[in-house]
Amino acid sequence: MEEEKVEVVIVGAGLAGLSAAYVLAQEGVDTVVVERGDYPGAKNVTGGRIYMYPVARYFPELWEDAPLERHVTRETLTMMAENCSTSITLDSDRFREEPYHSYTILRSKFDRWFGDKVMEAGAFVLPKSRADDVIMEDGRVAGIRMGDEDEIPADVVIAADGVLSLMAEKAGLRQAQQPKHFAVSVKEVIELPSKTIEDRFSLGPNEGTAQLFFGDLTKGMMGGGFLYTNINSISLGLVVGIESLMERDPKIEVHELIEDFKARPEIRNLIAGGEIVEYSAHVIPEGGVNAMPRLYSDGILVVGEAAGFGLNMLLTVRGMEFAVGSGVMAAETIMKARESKDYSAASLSYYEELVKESFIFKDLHSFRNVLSMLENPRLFNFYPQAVCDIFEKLMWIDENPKAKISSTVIREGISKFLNWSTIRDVAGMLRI
Amino acid sequence: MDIVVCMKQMPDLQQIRIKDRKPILENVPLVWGDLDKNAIEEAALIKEKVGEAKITVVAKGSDKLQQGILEPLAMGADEAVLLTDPAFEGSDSMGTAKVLAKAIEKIGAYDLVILGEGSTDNYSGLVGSALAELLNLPEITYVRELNVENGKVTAVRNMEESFEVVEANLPVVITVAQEINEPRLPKFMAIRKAGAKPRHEWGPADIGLSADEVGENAASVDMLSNLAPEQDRKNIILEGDLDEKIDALVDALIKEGVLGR
Amino acid sequence: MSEILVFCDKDETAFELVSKSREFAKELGATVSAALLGNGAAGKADDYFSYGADRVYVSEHSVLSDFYVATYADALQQIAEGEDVEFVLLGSTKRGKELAGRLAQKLNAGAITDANDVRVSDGNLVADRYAYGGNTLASVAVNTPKKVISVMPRTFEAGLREAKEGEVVNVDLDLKDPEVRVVERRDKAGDEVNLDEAEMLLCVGRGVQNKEDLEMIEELADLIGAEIGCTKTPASDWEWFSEERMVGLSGKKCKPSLYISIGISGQIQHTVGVMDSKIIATINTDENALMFNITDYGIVGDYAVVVPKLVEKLKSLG
Amino acid sequence: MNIESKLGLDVFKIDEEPHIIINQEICRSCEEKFCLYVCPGKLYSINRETGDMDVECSGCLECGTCRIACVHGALDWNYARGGFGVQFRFG
Repeated sequence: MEEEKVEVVIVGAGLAGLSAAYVLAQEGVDTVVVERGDYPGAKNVTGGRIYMYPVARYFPELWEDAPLERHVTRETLTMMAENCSTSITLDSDRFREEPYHSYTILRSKFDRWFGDKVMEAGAFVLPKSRADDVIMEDGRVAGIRMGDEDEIPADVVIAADGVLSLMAEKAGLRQAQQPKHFAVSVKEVIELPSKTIEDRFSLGPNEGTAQLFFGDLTKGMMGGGFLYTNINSISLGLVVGIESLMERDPKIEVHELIEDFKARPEIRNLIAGGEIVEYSAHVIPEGGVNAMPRLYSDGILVVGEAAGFGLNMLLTVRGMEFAVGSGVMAAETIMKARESKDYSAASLSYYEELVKESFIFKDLHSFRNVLSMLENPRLFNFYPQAVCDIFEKLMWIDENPKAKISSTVIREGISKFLNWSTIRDVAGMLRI
Repeated sequence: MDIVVCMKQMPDLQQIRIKDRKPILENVPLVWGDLDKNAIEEAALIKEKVGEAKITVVAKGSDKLQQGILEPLAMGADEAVLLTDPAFEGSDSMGTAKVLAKAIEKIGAYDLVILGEGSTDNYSGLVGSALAELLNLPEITYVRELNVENGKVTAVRNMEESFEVVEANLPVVITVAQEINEPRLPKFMAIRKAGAKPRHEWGPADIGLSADEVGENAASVDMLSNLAPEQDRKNIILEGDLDEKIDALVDALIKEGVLGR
Repeated sequence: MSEILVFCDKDETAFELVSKSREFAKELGATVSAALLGNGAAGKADDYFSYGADRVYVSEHSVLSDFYVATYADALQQIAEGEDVEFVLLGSTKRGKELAGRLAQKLNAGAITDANDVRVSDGNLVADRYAYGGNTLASVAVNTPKKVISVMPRTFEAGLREAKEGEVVNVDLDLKDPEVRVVERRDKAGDEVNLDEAEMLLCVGRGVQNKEDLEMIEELADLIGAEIGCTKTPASDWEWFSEERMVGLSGKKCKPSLYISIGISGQIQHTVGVMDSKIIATINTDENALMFNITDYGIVGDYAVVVPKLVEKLKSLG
Repeated sequence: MNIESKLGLDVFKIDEEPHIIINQEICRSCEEKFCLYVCPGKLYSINRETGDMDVECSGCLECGTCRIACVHGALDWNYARGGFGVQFRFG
């Protein structure tokens, strides 16, 4: 019975799923988004910042009144050694020009709003519903099952169910995940009055700051920390590679890392007086192109983090732009396939073409070697300490005569940075 | 048979945060009370049993009701009347009863009016009785078993000291207790089809009331303050392994003078 | 002179309200009266006077022998309208709550139920009641000429009795036959228990999943001399207990020195009945259970492991 | 702030049915027991009475770290059922 079926069922109301649904609904495609949370965003977590340039072109009308937090006008990178840290800050007028470069974001707020927009556009968002399996018919995906008693037959399924993508797994598109391709992030949202945030970080109204940290805070493990200012809260957290966490000796419990991080004087004073209002965790795909599942098969497409679209470029961490982009590309693929009502793998392969030609694949490909570089423990202990030591020597004044700056730098630089392992590291970095 | 079910959207209580003792209601999702779902479930069960019946839901809530109403429609209601006009906001229980009564009178046909014995948020338990009085109908409250046959209802009421078996002729107002049934989870296709069922949005004028006869303007109860209770509990979670926790608990209770006297 | 009219289907609650109303009456310059309805009503007049009523309205009309809410509302309306009654204080029992809605409608009055506290302010009575599922405590006041407030049993204490004279008004009520007929009353699996007086109280909730586990809980209760109470589910749904043992909004209100909750999530429907405990201890596997928010000493853990250990420890202490 | 109190800040809709099931046999054969410290909610613990691995599903943040770290495949892991589990207010 034809009416007992929908055209497209999307699993997961995150940025990827909602972007696909929004485009499809606007084109009049009968679309359902299945979301296991009480509302879109209920299960969604991000570090906290979305870059606008890659995504603004997709639905410009939408971004205008989107509930984003602050536009980022200052970028800081902090290298943390054991008892000191060195920061580099970029404060540029370019960040103050519209259209703004990036915004901090709280996903529960944003995705709920986006879900409403998707409903207004004509798609149906079904919350509180967990997709448990795909319906297989003659070897092709023909919809999804929810529990033992309910199902949604569909022409095509979009797996937008996040980093673990149980849907892609059920459809046979991906293998069991390997720890080395993933990192775990823990995050706290800490409320502070808007005015306090602006004073403390020296920001104008609506201006925000983004700060990334690496070094001692991950205790030698691959990873880093982040701090984003929202309108009246701070998103503070850290990320560690799951494999490094597993291999570390002596063992450390991941939730303790954030407590130590917060106790650092660099952080302590920034969040003083704030009230923690949420604690969350999220797994981040870091395998890049090397860990990507198959992106399509008969009757199914995989988008966003489900497809492994996440990128840690050390200075910038990205995922949401890829989610929006891949969602739109999946929708475009379906629009094309719909003309001939052909949702076979051959027809849906157009999606992979779109992805490969887009910023998503290009960025993932260009930065494919970051992961191996990030596995280098020197990055998290030796270098931050070395840089701090040099700076400290430069800045420190006592009763002894001060050496000339140039000689300090040269002497320290040679002794710390000129050896085989550091040369190998530099060579590695140049490959990025 | 014509059945009217009254429902109310309320904030998801678990989502309410307290800041400086004030409840933060902004952005708190709206949900149906559990007892409201028992009410619609009971109506659906009666309809399944008697065959010929029409279920109309009268629901009060925000503009999000257009979405939320799909659930009761998918559970078995045939038609919905939505009271979403902002003028209805801020009404007290007696005001809610007045608006519901007017809406039900406008619907016209009602053999059974079913609602929860209280709302899960405020649990005032006033609306059912006040509504029965306004409609000049008999009422049976706290119902845990309901049987409708030949223009008569038999119900088992859950009272403090006993279960009271009562009977009355239709039409009658029923308020249900949570143990009366287990509300069904509507299937997707039922929810999808629910979108096609008739929905009417009525404002105050549609039910013969002026804007100042409803909502906060007409409330007969004034809220003087509404703050999180100041509580002076110690909130000590005992740490350590089990033996240590047990020792600490017993020690603490002895020190408090509540144990081993 | 305004008048405070008290009625409750349970006399002990009515006595609490009459006693407290004496205080209100002093501040408001009001008198206190009570309605005594149904079989044997006339014989109770002296009791009501002794707790402080100035006047009682008595009717033993035949249709009042069974409590039907509309009939009782009708009776109280006739009493409340005939005089200067400004406040009607009801007990927030199940019957009291349904009565509040119907009576308030008849009197064109605003109504408040489940009041936890009532006090005089600016010539009016202000009541506290829980709102938003217990997240907040609202102070509310009725603004209509007549006001109906139902008060949770045991919110106030019945004061000392004093021999006192009062006025008995035998009212002649015009009442219809009830439209709802009581066919049968089935006793709940009853046992004699007086939870409201318990000094030590141990309550179980839906977290206690095996009925066999009640044995260890009973052992613990025996050791510390506690009564066992429960939340709604073990009583109404599982029928492990008579509802005499149910604590909370639709059950008992208790004020023990020590209250221990086992497997109780902490919904307001239950906790409202134990808020006044001196010390609250909680055993629950779920560290997020709301119960911990109102707990003095909490153990996060499985009761099935914790309770036997606790029993062992208490035994070792002798 | 300890981890229990931190989890207490989040909204959890508790399901009586656990969504993570541990195969105790496989688990016992695992020496490393990564789950004990990779879980951001610290929800795994060894039951002192039985020696079994316990997981407290009601505080699960549904991140999936344990699923990835349990390389021996002892976890039958799923998200919480629809309408249950953690519900982030900020995200």
